Amino acid sequence: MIRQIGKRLATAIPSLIGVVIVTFLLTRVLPGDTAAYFAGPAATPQAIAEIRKTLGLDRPLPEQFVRYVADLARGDFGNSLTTGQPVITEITTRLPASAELTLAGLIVSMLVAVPLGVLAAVRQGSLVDHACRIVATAGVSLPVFFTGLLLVYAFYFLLGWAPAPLGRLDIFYSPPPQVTGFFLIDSLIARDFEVFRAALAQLALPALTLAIFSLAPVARMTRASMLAVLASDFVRTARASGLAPRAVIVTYAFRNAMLPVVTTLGMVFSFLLGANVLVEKVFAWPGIGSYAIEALIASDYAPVQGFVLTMAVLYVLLNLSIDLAYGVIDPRVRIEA
Amino acid sequence: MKRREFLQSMTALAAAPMLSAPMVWSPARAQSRAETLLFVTEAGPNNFDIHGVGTNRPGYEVSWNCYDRLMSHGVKTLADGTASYDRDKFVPELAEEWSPGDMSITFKLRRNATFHDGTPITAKDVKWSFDRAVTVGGFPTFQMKAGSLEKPEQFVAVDDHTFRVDFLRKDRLTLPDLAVIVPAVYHSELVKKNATDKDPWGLDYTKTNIAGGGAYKVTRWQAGSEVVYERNEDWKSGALPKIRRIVWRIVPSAGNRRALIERGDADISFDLPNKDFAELKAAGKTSVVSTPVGNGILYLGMNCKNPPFNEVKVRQAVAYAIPYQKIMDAVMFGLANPLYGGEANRASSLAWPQPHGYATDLAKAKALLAEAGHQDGFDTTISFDLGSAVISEPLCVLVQESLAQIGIRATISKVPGANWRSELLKKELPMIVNFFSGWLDYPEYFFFWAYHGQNAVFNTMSYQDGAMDALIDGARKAAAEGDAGTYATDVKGFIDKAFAEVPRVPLFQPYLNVALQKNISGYRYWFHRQLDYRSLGKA
Amino acid sequence: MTAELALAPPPLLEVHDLTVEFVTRRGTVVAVERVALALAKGETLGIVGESGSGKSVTSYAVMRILDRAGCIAGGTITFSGMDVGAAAEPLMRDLRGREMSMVFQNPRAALNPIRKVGRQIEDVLRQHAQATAGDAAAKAVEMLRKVRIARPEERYHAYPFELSGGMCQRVVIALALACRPQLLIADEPTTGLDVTTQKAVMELMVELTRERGMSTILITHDLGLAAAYCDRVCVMEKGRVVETASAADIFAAPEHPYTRRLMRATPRPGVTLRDLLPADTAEAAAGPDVARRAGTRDCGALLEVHDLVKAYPRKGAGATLQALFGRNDRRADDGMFRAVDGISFTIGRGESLGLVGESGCGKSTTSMMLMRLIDPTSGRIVFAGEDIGAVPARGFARSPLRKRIQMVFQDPTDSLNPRFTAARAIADPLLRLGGLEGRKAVGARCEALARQVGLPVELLDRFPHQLSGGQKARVGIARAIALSPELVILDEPTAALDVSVQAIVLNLLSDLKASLGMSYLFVSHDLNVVRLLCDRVIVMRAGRIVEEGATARVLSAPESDYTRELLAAIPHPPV
Amino acid sequence: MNQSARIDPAAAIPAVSAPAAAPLTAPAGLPVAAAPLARPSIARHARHVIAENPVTGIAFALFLAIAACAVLGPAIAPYDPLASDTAAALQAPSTRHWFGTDQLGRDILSRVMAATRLDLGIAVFSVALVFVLGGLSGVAAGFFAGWTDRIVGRIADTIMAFPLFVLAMGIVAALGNTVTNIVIATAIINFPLYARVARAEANVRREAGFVLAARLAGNGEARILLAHILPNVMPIMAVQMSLTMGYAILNAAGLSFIGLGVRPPTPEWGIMVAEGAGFIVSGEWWIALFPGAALMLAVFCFNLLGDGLRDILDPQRRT
Repeated sequence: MIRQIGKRLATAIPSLIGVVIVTFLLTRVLPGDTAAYFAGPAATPQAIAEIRKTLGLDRPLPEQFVRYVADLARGDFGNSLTTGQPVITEITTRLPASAELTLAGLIVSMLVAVPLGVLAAVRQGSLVDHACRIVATAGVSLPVFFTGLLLVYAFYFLLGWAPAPLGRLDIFYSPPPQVTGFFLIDSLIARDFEVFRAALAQLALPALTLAIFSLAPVARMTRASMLAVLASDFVRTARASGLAPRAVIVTYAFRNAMLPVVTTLGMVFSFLLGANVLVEKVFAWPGIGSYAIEALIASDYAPVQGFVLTMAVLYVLLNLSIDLAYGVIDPRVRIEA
Repeated sequence: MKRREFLQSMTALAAAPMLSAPMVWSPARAQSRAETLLFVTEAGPNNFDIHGVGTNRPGYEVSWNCYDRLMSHGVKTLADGTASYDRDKFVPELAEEWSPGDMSITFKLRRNATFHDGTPITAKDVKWSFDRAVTVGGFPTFQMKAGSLEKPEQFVAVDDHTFRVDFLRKDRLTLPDLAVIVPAVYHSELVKKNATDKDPWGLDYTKTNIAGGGAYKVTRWQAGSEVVYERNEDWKSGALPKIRRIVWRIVPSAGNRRALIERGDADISFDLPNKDFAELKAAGKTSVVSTPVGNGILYLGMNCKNPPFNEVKVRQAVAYAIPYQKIMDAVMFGLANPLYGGEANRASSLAWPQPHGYATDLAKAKALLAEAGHQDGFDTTISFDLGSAVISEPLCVLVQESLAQIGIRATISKVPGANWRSELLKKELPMIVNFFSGWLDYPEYFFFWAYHGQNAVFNTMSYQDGAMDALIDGARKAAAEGDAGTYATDVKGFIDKAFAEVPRVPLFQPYLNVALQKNISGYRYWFHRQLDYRSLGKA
Repeated sequence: MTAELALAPPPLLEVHDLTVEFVTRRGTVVAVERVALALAKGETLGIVGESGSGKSVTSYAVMRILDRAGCIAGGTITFSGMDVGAAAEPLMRDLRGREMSMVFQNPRAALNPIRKVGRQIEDVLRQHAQATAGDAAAKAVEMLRKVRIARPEERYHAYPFELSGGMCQRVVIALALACRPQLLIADEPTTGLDVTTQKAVMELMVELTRERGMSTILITHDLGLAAAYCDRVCVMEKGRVVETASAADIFAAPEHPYTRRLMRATPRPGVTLRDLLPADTAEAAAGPDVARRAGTRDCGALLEVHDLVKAYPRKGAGATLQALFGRNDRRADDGMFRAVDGISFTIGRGESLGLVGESGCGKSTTSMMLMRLIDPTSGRIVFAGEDIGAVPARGFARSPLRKRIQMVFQDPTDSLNPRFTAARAIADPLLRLGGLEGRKAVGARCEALARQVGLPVELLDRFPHQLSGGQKARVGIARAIALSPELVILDEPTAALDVSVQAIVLNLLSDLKASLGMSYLFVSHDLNVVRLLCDRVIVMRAGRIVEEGATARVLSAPESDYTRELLAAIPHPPV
Repeated sequence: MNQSARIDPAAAIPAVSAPAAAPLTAPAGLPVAAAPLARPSIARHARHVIAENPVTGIAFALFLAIAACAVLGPAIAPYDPLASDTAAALQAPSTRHWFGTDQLGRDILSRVMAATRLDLGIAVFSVALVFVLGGLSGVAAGFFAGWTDRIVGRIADTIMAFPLFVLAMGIVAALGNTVTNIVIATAIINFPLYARVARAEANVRREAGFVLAARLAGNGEARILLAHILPNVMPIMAVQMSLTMGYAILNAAGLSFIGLGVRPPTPEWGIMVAEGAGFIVSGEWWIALFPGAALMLAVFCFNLLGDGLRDILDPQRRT
């Protein structure tokens, strides 16, 4: 097993290096002149030049890159000029918010899309099949920010079921003591069920928005792989030996069908991370996505680089865990690796 | 969970998070709700220190409420009954009293005033703070220079509780400049303790920490999402504010901000788009205060350095081609003072801003264009700051459409925040839509920044004209010496010249719109266009 | 035409007037029409027919596991007195596995790949309440021992991909017999297996069903198998039962013309190629039976192979290769698995050499090396005097020798590009190496080739999926001889074809060799087919040649006991 | 999906070849009693699948409508999409303005129709670009394996590791928000998806029989890739293309929402939804609803078309 992890990480190293280089170039190509931006409205040209020197932007690109990589090695992601905080603290405070939102979205999406896919496959060609397909496709057909705004308008503004879209927690609850950074888990650890319920209520709408947006890929993949497995020989053997339909569908067909679905989770996760950036803007969620957008628009390099690198590491870790999960479900992979 | 039930349970589980029970207030929560004020805006502070590098306008608000100044402005009620700061009346804050001399002014400090950590405030702190303001460079130093406060030698700490400012020259703006945000009083010992040789003035420390003695303290800050203040219980520089705890939440989506104020979850919604204000005002569920922005103008600037806008006739043609009324209706929703369509294209009074004589007249515009030799028109671009897109974008679309009718083919370019400042510095953009307001509400102060040949960054059109400079400098000198006669002729002179040569076409004096719940009282409009918490009350 | 049964005890299973229809793209299709058959207790009935004859569909109908598109349109199926055709699904579910069960063709695919084999047997046992949670495991191990799987306790925890084909089939049989059903239906149980494994599995099945007095239905396309293991045989053609009789009668005196043609077309010892063809065409065939001409025109060896070796690294590829082809322990030095372990032989001009061996013996690897599609690890290949082994496989496409060695592939469907019409497929070599200018010349050559291989010219612009197995095989052959090569390697060319079509294609190949003077290397696992076509034969086992010599001599008096074992394992109808 | 060699009962069509007398060497070929299998052209088969599966039928009709609207859009729009009329600003849908008017009084119906051409253009061009970039490199990686495979794999991973949307934003912010840059950004984002699918399909067919036969016929590796492998991979890629066309438009809409979208005043669904979003709470729901509905219909149609295409082009189904 360790060897498998080692091998998997080895393949991830080049892509991480690729990410570091591309982010560095991307941020350097951004048109905005950070020095001018931070010199303030009334700055004179020489004040700007002076700021550019302090930021070290005047030195040649390769030198800047070497300094950047050296900083990275020391875990110093540099300081965000917009918020003045060191980027590493910004990321550590904001990452749990985004992670909690994306994971909640993913879980809700899985809990809805997988049964939809299974149902569509088991009753292929029937009305249920078409209905599942239409519902899943409709979800992905709207831009995520629009779905978000519609949900806020309906559930908060008109019906009042959902709480105000004011971020992770209502202003009258103090966040639970920091353990994992996930409010839901921390509040459970602290046995503060009122905060748990408040945090869950705040999380409901944004997570639902993300889930609706990612229904289609998961449902379509589940349906396709379920159809393939149901047509396979061993399902026919199971039927021929008189196993109950639920055993055939769940124990035999479903577990095999989940294999390809698990592999696409990596794709869906990075798909959600992209969409999450917009959802954070709509729901004023103090996540890492909206932080990166502001930094990108303000041409503030450090947070953008920090954000992208964290996402890359997160993506590699997620792929690793998916491979391990795959190994658990499918013995063939475990033996051969 | 038996595998058999696996399938049904999945669909049940999916429904759980959606039915979030509506919140029930526990008694403890309800009581603290009454003492807490929640307000929402589009953007948050990036720095708590007014002297900081690149501090944005929300940052000014934190400094204004958490630091003290020697003196502040009194209150006056405007025609529509709303309260505003009084430009001409000064009230004591840290200084109990002051006596202006011929070339100096001496302040008597409160004896019992302390910083947040309890150390008493002395003249030494004031001296250090003023020295910091004039040497740290960038915007604060410029602002001090505008009131002829330029050298540390001018500031003398006579004794622990007396502080004297010596004038370099007589300047009417000196006194008001002492009441703006920049000359705040810092806890010099605390800042020096956290300063480093690379950062002698401790700018890094004060960026995220309050080293002052103002009415409020910051207890929690998450950049880009939330700031929480607590009242400074032993604040002596004025009446103790009524509200104990203030929560400032950043909600980027205007739609959500509107929903929050309408459903009563937010006490104040600051700076909502005009349309929402117009409708909230009509609905009457919340109280809405709209105050014209003192000394502030939304204008269309043209680059006077490069052709074709270096020719006056071309600029005048543009002035006649702008669809003013269409913009007032569809973009400003009536929430602005029109600065166009005056009887004559000349100054009618000393007040600024005031309307110019141009109005929408496409025929005259076409004729002027032909006279300038551009009968078949030309191509150009209109640029604006992405941050102000809510107003600037529709405005540019209307201007583009009407300019097209006289042959000027303009493309619209949205410039993101960071690039906008660097573009303004380069002064290359042919045509821009922008907004500028001076803190000190005097015409010569506005013209000194926007029209003077020194070509400051605010002179976005890089308009340089010797005669204009003479008039502006003359007016400033006359104001300083109190010579009302020359002052009036010079002010009228430079206003007429600005209208005639129209390097920038003033469009509107926009309003600062604030929506408050009915039970919120004590809102006052301030020159810095930010919220002053100290006067607020919650029934 | 149902045979009347003597007054025997009521049959266990009686199918009367059964019609099964399928809803497909082009309207409903009748797969099985008015089939009637009966099966007494303890009897073994063989159902024989070519692909598409509806033999599998009948068994599916009996078990009521037709897929969504199929339905029983008419007739009745009674099983020990119960009308199974109309039974409710829950009742049928109880019957399946407990009263009647089934064994399928592709053993490895018939088992759940990610579930231990022991657990899969337990599932059936517990479903039919034959075991409780406690003793299920023990009963499963007991079943594994019954089907003679070594170390059953250990193999209980194995996964299907860890077992050989034969062993997987034993597990499927254990699965089927776990609840001691009365009826076992075996649908082509041994088709994918080696001859020796096939013998072992069939004997196991017969022994277990006899021991428990079960009745069995064996569905196969192999007449020899049916003859060897069934009491009665019924022959099906295009969805109808054409003849039912006892095994002995049906082979001794087949009544229905189709049965007769089927018998004739099955390759068996002591018969010539011409004999395989249906009676009326045999006489019309002009010219002597060239294949049998004794001796070869020995004017020098066309191809010489010296000490050819092909080795794969053991880890990874090696391991899976071994797992796939059963546990033969290969003398592995330096961690390399030697698929071909030093073989030498020659092929004379105009000679037809047979290469025989069970799967995994290295015969396909050898043919790939001779074709220069893969590079040998060591050893020399000399073709018409030139050492072609030295030319790397990648660059061989450009060598002038390319067009002189061609190949006919085993699976015609896989070897034709699905998006090329038959004409385009045949023309591909002509366009590249044929040196023909202009579309018309190529078109004319294609039509000539089509006629030569007996492919109707109007089928030339059809896509592969619109052609039958036989027609696709002909396109493959036409493509191979397009450049009139001197050596053609035939890799089991008729393995995927029905017996009757196989007879025609084999005759076609033999005539082409005679008329074009080519030499063949005929690779096959079917000794009967090799006997008909090859002058000399080589028997390979585990990468080495165990026997070589003239076909007649080797197949009648084999020297190595492995060849003897092979010959003995081949079931063939009573001569 | 293991291709079980056994005859699948569903496809048990009576085999065509009936062994008949075959005069061996005589030129007359084997008279095969072939059922009159008219060449089932792709169109007839496609019609059949559509008839059988109504959802795909609807999707097809929808696609034709959108394409027509893209071509005729500006011509048949009732008003000039750019003409503002502040007097008639923010009017609810009425007989004069079916979809109502926006903040500047422009007719939303005309803008939605005019926007079809731009949005369809963005979708088609970005998908075509990514097909060429991702598809070809993926097929090459799958077929040649070895170094090509590793390089393409790493590039795909690097792009995958990027949070997709931030990558698009970065590209558009860096190169300016022209339509071409939006197309390029969308193409780059979808590169890994295409590369992965193409690589898998090519890899499966790398050692197929017809590839070996092509080598025997003297085809070089490159020719085999282009003439043999690519045509077989095309149908699967076509399905992928229709699925990602939907995402291309959504991406453009997302960029508009944060201000990096197409230049004003050109009508584009994404921008119109982004602008309209601000007006929902204040009651002018139609400004965002109609462009949103158009966007939804288009993406909806592309996705369903993708599934439909899969049925039409899936070799198994074409019996």
